[in-house]
Amino acid sequence: MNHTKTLLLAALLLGASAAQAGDDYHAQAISIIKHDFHDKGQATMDRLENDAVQYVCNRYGNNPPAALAQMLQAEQAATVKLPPDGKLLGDWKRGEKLAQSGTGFTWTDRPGLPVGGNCYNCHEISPKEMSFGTLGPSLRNFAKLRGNTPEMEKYVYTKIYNSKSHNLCSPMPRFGYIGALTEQQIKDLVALILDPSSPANQ
Amino acid sequence: MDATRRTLLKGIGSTGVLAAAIAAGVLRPTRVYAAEYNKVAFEAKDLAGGLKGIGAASPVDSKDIVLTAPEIAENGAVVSVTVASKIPGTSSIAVFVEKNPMPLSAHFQFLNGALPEARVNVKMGQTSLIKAVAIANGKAYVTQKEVKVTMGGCGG
Amino acid sequence: MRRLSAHPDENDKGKNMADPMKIRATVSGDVCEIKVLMSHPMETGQRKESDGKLVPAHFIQTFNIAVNGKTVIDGGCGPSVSRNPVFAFKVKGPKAGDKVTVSWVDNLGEKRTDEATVA
Amino acid sequence: MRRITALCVAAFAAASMPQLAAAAKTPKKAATAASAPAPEAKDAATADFEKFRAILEEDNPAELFEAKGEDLWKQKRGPNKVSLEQCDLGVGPGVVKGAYVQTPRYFADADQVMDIERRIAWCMEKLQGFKHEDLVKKPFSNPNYTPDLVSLVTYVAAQSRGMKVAIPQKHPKEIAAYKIGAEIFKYRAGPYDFACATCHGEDGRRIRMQQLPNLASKRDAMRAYAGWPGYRMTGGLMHTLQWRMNDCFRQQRFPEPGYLSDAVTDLLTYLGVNANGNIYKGPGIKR
Repeated sequence: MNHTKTLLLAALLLGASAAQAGDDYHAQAISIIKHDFHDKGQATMDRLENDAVQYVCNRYGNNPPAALAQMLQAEQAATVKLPPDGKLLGDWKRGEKLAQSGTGFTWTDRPGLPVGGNCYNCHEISPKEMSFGTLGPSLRNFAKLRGNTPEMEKYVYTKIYNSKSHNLCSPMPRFGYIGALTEQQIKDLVALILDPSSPANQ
Repeated sequence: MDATRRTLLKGIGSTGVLAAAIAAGVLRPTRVYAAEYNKVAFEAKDLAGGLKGIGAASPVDSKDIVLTAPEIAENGAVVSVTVASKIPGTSSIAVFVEKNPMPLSAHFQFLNGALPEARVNVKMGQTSLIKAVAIANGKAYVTQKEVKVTMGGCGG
Repeated sequence: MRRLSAHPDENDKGKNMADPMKIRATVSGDVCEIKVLMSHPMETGQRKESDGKLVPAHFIQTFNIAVNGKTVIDGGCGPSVSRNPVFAFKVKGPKAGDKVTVSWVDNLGEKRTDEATVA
Repeated sequence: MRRITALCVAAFAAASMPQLAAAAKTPKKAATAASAPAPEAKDAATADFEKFRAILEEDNPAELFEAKGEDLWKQKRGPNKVSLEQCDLGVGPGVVKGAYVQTPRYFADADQVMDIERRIAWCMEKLQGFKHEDLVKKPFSNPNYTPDLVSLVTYVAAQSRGMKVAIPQKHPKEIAAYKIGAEIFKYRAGPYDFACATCHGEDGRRIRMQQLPNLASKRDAMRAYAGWPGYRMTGGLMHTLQWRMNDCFRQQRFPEPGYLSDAVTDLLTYLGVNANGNIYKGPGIKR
């Protein structure tokens, strides 16, 4: 799309939408949040600003029109940096440790310390860990059920790196894109899910 | 003062003189016991030391001790443990968490009509066996149950 | 007993722990259930503050429950009894109106005694 | 590039072009992930927790704080040396019974919707003469300290035991508080793209072993509303709903919401009104 045209269109439509009554409480909510919240530790006020993905998911109650979703998903997919060495499978043991940890990014976490993968908060993975969340799908036997081809490795790596490249309003964080997890850490998590010797596939 | 009570006091270790004083009627037993903390048993770093400390060095397995505790603790900081002994003459009950740094959690002595039954909340650092020991007529009995402690909350 | 301070911040720093116990003694049939809630930090000596400093051990070591002055329970505790301990016992004999007295002593020598009436 | 996309998005968002409207009719379900969610049937672990819930509730140390709160309520305190017994919690001056289950509500004297904690703080300020700064300085319990407001809320809440939740939605400001609360609940932001609704918007989900109430549904909203103020086993501390909202935002990786702020009151209005009609069982015990 031509950028100049888009900008013009945007300006026009933004002006029009501001008058919509349905948005009133939404707008009030945002201004109340911005007034009533404050910086604490590393959790600063700029976190309340929306990027494009958040804006659209908020605007459409996580159900964006398909055309819009596809456009933004493609943009998110373009942010994914695959490892230059082409190896996507790390060490599942390190991955398991990382999957257990739920730390990082809160106002009580010291900035600069390693961030956890948060995986067990939402997913079942290894049968040895019975304390798992159910916000996300079970990843147990993932490789057994879905294979561990290079394509699957790439899919899992991409999903962890930027979950929004597959499903725009996925509840899952964009761990690589936001710099929470390093390339090596994501490889270790890919191994936890896809390595045949990982407990997840036992 | 009955034989059971003497046995229990013997287990405390440093109370020989006090026990003699009680026997001689110089001191009232309840006051002595309340003031006297069984340091040896409570500070023992392993189960064997704790058991020895309360005079229950080699307890016999018994089905007559009913130990109620969860399979999985919702939170290791508060694990509700109920112990009831059906062994006649039970004079005291102790609760141990095997894998805690100091396994003995609590020890209750029943007097003057108290039934041999107790409920207490204990902390558990990790998945462990809980052992309930009953002492009756100088003999020690035990039963056990494993309680799992899991990660909870958001882990942050 | 320590009075609650007028200034909201004055009761800071661990000194507000010796609050009253909650004692409940209820008779059903010939058995009286005695439940005691104690306000106590039960610090193990192994917990660390956010600055990494160890919090010193502070826990109830012994307690005593008496009905009309006669001891029914003598208890000993290690630091692994939960914070704000709860104990429940059953005693044969007490009647409504009898007096239940509970006292505890902790490892720092702090003490507290409270009373309740059997209902 | 990012900036342009954002504007482009805004254009889409506001558009009513036919092709987009058509696209919107066949929405992709947001939660659709790699495969089907794990079964949410009540597992053995949850059933076991529930078995011991009754004992934990029976032995709840929250009673200690309830007693302390009663003492604080009745004592003459503060620079003005008066008790809180003339404080109007919305059901008449000095009436405590039923107040907890009917807040947040609009208070004409403050021209504001207030939740119970905010209202008690208001009374401590206006009646007893405490300074606002002192009341909000250290609002949450820690191992060495339980704020007086926490004990007071626990006492007041306990006086609504067995009563029906009936939070009013009459005054325009009460209605606005609910609607704004609903919007705050859904608002996604922060490094993890989380909203309250990310974890609390569906039935039967868990984080680790912890059941997550769906705050948008009547039954689950009550599960969340119930048991607060609550004695939290983690740390052995008494906490109120003000704390619960604060710590959820911490986990949400948001900046901190102001204590006793409109944002929190609005969220509590949303939660409370969704729980309307259910019986409140009094202060509880939480994991």
